[in-house]
Amino acid sequence: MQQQLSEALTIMLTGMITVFVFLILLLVAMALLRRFIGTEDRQPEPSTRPVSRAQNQQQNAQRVAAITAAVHTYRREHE
Amino acid sequence: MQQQLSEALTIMLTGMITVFVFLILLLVAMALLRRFIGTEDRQPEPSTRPVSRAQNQQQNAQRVAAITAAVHTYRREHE
Amino acid sequence: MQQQLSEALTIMLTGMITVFVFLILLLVAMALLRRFIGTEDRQPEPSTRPVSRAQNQQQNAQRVAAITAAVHTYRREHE
Amino acid sequence: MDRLITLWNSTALSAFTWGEATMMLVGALLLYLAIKKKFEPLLLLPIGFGAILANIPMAGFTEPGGLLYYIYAVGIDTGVFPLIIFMGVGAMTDFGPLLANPRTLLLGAAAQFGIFATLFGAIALNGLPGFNFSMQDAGAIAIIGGADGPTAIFLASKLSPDLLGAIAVAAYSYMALVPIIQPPIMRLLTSKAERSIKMEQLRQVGRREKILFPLAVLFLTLLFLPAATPLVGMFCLGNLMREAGVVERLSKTAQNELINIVTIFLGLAVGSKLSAGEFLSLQTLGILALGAVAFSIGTASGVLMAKLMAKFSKTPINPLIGAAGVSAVPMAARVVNKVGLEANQSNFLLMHAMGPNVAGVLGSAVAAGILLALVG
Amino acid sequence: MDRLITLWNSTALSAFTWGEATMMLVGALLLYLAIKKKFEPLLLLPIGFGAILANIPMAGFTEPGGLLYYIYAVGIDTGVFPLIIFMGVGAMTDFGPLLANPRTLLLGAAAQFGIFATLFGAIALNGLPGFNFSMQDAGAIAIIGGADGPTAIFLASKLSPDLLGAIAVAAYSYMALVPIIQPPIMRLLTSKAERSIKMEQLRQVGRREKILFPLAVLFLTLLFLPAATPLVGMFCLGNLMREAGVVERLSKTAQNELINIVTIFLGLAVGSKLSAGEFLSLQTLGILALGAVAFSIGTASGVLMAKLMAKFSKTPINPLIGAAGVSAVPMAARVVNKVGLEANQSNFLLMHAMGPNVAGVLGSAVAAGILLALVG
Amino acid sequence: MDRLITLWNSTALSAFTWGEATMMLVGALLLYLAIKKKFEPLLLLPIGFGAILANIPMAGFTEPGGLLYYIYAVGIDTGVFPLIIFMGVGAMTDFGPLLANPRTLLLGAAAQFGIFATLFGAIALNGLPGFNFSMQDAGAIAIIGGADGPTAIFLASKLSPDLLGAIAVAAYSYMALVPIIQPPIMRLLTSKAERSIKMEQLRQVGRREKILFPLAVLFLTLLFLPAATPLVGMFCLGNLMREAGVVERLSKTAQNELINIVTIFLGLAVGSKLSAGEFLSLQTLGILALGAVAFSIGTASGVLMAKLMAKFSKTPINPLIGAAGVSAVPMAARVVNKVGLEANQSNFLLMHAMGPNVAGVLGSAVAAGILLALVG
Ligand code: NA
Ligand code: NA
Ligand code: NA
Repeated sequence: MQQQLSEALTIMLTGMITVFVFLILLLVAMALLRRFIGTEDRQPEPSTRPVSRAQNQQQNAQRVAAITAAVHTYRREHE
Repeated sequence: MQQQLSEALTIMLTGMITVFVFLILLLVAMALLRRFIGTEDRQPEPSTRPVSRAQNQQQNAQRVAAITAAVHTYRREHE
Repeated sequence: MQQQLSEALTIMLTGMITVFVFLILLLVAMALLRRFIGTEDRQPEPSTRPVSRAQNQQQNAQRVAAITAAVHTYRREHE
Repeated sequence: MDRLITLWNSTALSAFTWGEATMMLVGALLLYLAIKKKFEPLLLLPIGFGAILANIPMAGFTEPGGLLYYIYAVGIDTGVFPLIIFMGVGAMTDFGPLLANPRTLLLGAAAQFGIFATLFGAIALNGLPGFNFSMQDAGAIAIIGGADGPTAIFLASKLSPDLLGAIAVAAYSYMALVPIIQPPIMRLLTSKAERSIKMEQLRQVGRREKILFPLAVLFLTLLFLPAATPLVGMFCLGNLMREAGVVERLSKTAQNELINIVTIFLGLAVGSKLSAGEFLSLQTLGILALGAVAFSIGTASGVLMAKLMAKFSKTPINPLIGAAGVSAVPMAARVVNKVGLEANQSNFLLMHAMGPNVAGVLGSAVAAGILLALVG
Repeated sequence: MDRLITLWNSTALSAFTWGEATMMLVGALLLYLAIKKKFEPLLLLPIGFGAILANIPMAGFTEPGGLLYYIYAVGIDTGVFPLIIFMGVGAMTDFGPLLANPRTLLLGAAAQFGIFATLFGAIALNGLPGFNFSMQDAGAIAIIGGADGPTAIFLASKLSPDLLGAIAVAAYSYMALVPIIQPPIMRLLTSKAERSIKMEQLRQVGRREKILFPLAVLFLTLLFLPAATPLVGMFCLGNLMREAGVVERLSKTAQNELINIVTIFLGLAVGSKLSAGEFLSLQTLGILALGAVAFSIGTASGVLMAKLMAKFSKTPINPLIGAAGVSAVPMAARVVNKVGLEANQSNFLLMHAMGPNVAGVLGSAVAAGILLALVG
Repeated sequence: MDRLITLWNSTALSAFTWGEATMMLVGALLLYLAIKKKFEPLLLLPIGFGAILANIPMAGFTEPGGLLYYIYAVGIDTGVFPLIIFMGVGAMTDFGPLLANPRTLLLGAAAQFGIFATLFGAIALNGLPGFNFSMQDAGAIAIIGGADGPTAIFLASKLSPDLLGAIAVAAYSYMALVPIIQPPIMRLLTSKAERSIKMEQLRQVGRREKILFPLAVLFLTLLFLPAATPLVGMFCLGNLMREAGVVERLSKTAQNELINIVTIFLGLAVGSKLSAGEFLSLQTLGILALGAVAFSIGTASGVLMAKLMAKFSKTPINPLIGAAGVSAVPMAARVVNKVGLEANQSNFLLMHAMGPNVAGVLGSAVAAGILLALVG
């Protein structure tokens, strides 16, 4: 029991140190990465991820159809 | 053959009785269930199952875009 | 080596002949097929594959909603 | 030249047997029925295609290492594919009409007489020369009368895998033939006045009732018919996912992509059991005949039960809706609606028939469990 | 009559044991929590249903040939299902907030103290009579503190499959309880002034940075923690598919249909491990207690680490965001936002908390790798 | 301290070999080509990622129990994954342009000379020191000339699994390089006048013709080339589902979710075959060189065949369309269109090139069957 406890303690310490070391390494890697990428990529990312083209076209088609129909309907009702 | 036939007959009767007993039990269970749930759940279910929010928002966005565009187009054509 | 090469050569020739024979057979089959189908199927295929009904209805509903709303908005803004 | 001979020997032309050629024609016939006649195409197209592939000499589709061998081993031998499909069917099923009129459960029970009468019929057929169905075979054949594809495949794969091909083909074919098989029987057993009966509008069913129903079904099944729990359990899981309202994305996937993927492979695997040795026999003719009988008896029992119930009911019951108890969702309910409209142009029975229709699905899953327990 | 007896003997009524009945109630409780309380329903609904199915006497779901047996063997024994889910989670994760403020990685690190302290606690519990956790058991239990479902299932299936059911249930339950467990701890450790601190707006993160990040994570992992590469690797693959922008269709499928399909089966398989013999024991109570401790310690460590960082930081840091380091994406970040708003009605911390939140996912995957390496 | 050493020994730093490090760079290069250069990213991204995972020392991805081991065993060893992808490709293929101008089948046949010439070339390469390709190896390498990914993977997994990684990488890389490899050859073999030739508009093709075509292909294949039926059969099944019009939901799933899921796993499994021992050898250079030769010969044969056909044809034939016979759908057809537009700004060859392009897919599946029959 005593021995198990001390083993658990060692694992706890080793584990926490390793987690921190690892994530600090990642932090350093990210800093290097950002420096490496430099200024060439500083423009803000487009706010929305581009929708797939097909979907886009479909939506456009629907929109155009809706507009056309709306205007058409309106005219018919107001002539 | 004779024995097989009588066995089949037994299975037929047992089977049909069991099916009926089982579904009648279910009928009773449903009645109990309805009584147990009581009046608290008597309001009619909303006629359509709610669409996922994301989908809804997308449709709204499309609709608004279509409306805006339609009105815009109409105005441009009538000014 | 010499033997391998001649074997490869044989495979090359056999292979190409078989590919051609096979695809020519297919060509013949297609010609027979077309004759067999005859004139009963000569009308052009509808340009677009029918969309599933549910999808269609949904689109229609959206379109109608968009039109209604557009016209409604327009009227409200012009009264 | 040697190479050309190697290649020629590797063509199927020499190796073809009459049996294989005939089975390919059977496969082609199934494709024709699926594509041209729109007979349950989602299953019959892959089944037909699988039948063709399985009978190509020297292609080895059904031998260890072959594609159909793997699909069959993974999906049918284990029973996993029909169960996944049944889960998807559960997620597509709305028990609302049944909950609004629970008595229609009895119609779903009565129609299962088609199953058990056919079991007796199959054994009786052993009296004729050339037939030698075991009790397991008879049970597997009888389930055709359940008019439910995945249930039939599941039970046949457990009781009588050799007959699986013929049974699945018969089940799906007759389900597609429901609009032809049922109406004459329905008209024979009812008067025009009966067929014209209008039923009261169904009450609204609350959300909580719909959530608790699949759980109640599961509960009764696990208490009284554990052998039916694989089928009924997966069906109830699908239905619970549908009605719970909190796992919309799982329910959608179960109803669409997952069931579609499994349907393709299930069809191919079932088709792979259409081999000459097992299909081209007198037994298959017997199975087809028994299947037709099963559907007819099921339809008749449902209608007669509905007539009986109408006698004791305070509210009007149109006996036609009993025919929907065979399941074959939603075809049988549509047939009821159509026959009802013929008798009375303003009589819309569709929703009233949906109750017995989904009750029939439960009924045949229960019947399958009973058969597994009694002869499995 | 014999048949009736056969049938009666085949009902579950005689065979039921108290253990099975109790486990079914546990399953029903999970369904209730999932459906009514909306506790992580995507997992707890199938887990609860699986628990019910697995405990039906004589139905054989978990015996060789049974459905849950196959699902468990294919998906959990092999570790494939949690890894596929982790890939999907990766494809759903936006590392933007973390990349905009990389220091929050430290918060994701600190919160893992919940894991390692719990490992110590589990061993300490062995001092009480009735507990006898091995080091493997302790590691598997500790991962509950990681507040990440697939990581917990993956690790438990490797270290201590017998405890898998209880661990998964505890992990998902506590994740659902995050809005109840965390706020008191957060309030206890911070002053109202601290909770009111507003943080600077996050910078925009470029596309290239987002693409290179998962690769950098993978690179460091494979160098220093190969044991963590299955989890971290699949997570990074998902994230790379998301950010690469050239495999949109794969990324969409990984985020939707694929993860949905696997979630259904993963839940059923986990539920199948909820058997009376393993779940109805004092150990389970210990696991539940330890899990609650793990969450609390993780939350506290995160908050304290954030307070420490705030001392040395030029820009203001609200210590609340440390609580999001336990992962439980995105619930923990939402809790941070809510508690922040209570203190200052115009203080929106959501995006600031997303950084430590996704860092916590990485952190617990890394911790799982460490545990695999040390006690696996 | 002991624990720290355990942990350090469990890092990969000590265990790394040069071979593994180099293979990771190869994986990274594939990711670069996929993401930055958009080289067939749907396959090369998972292949590259799989290559990295497979070469992590001590992570055991490709050993029994590892993720990639399972995926490879389930999907590639059995041949199931490429066949499912081929079914999806079939469901995405429109044979309309080919049916409108069936003579272009001959172009799809001619371009397969790239395959068979390469087989000869691979054996000839054995004359150089360091090369020792068996006839099976040669056949597997030659199929790169088919410019069809799933066909190449299927055949290589049957004939020469050790070379699978290199062959798949070469096949997809060259398919991505089609716009660079083909145009010079096309310009070399044609005059500007020839490239300017306009072709007559294609006739409309009826629905029934489109349904019967995959069945006719299947029928001829099963008669004359049973060894090609797995590939051709699944392709035809996909196409039949597409054209039948009655199984829209199966066809959609085969074209989208199913093919996406399988593509992810297929790519990972192929990548797992990129191990140092097998890839870092002179043979791989030979395979890459032979692949380039194969594509070039295929392109040239197609163009020359088209020139020959133009001599005997009543209607004008632009010889460029022969280049599309190598398959690489739809890239090769687009290249034809582009080169045609360069010569004549109003010359749109895209639809005319789609005929030989899909004929090339059939042609290489047929060629794969021939190779299986002759050297398998
Ligand atoms: Na039924
Ligand atoms: Na975590
Ligand atoms: Na080709």
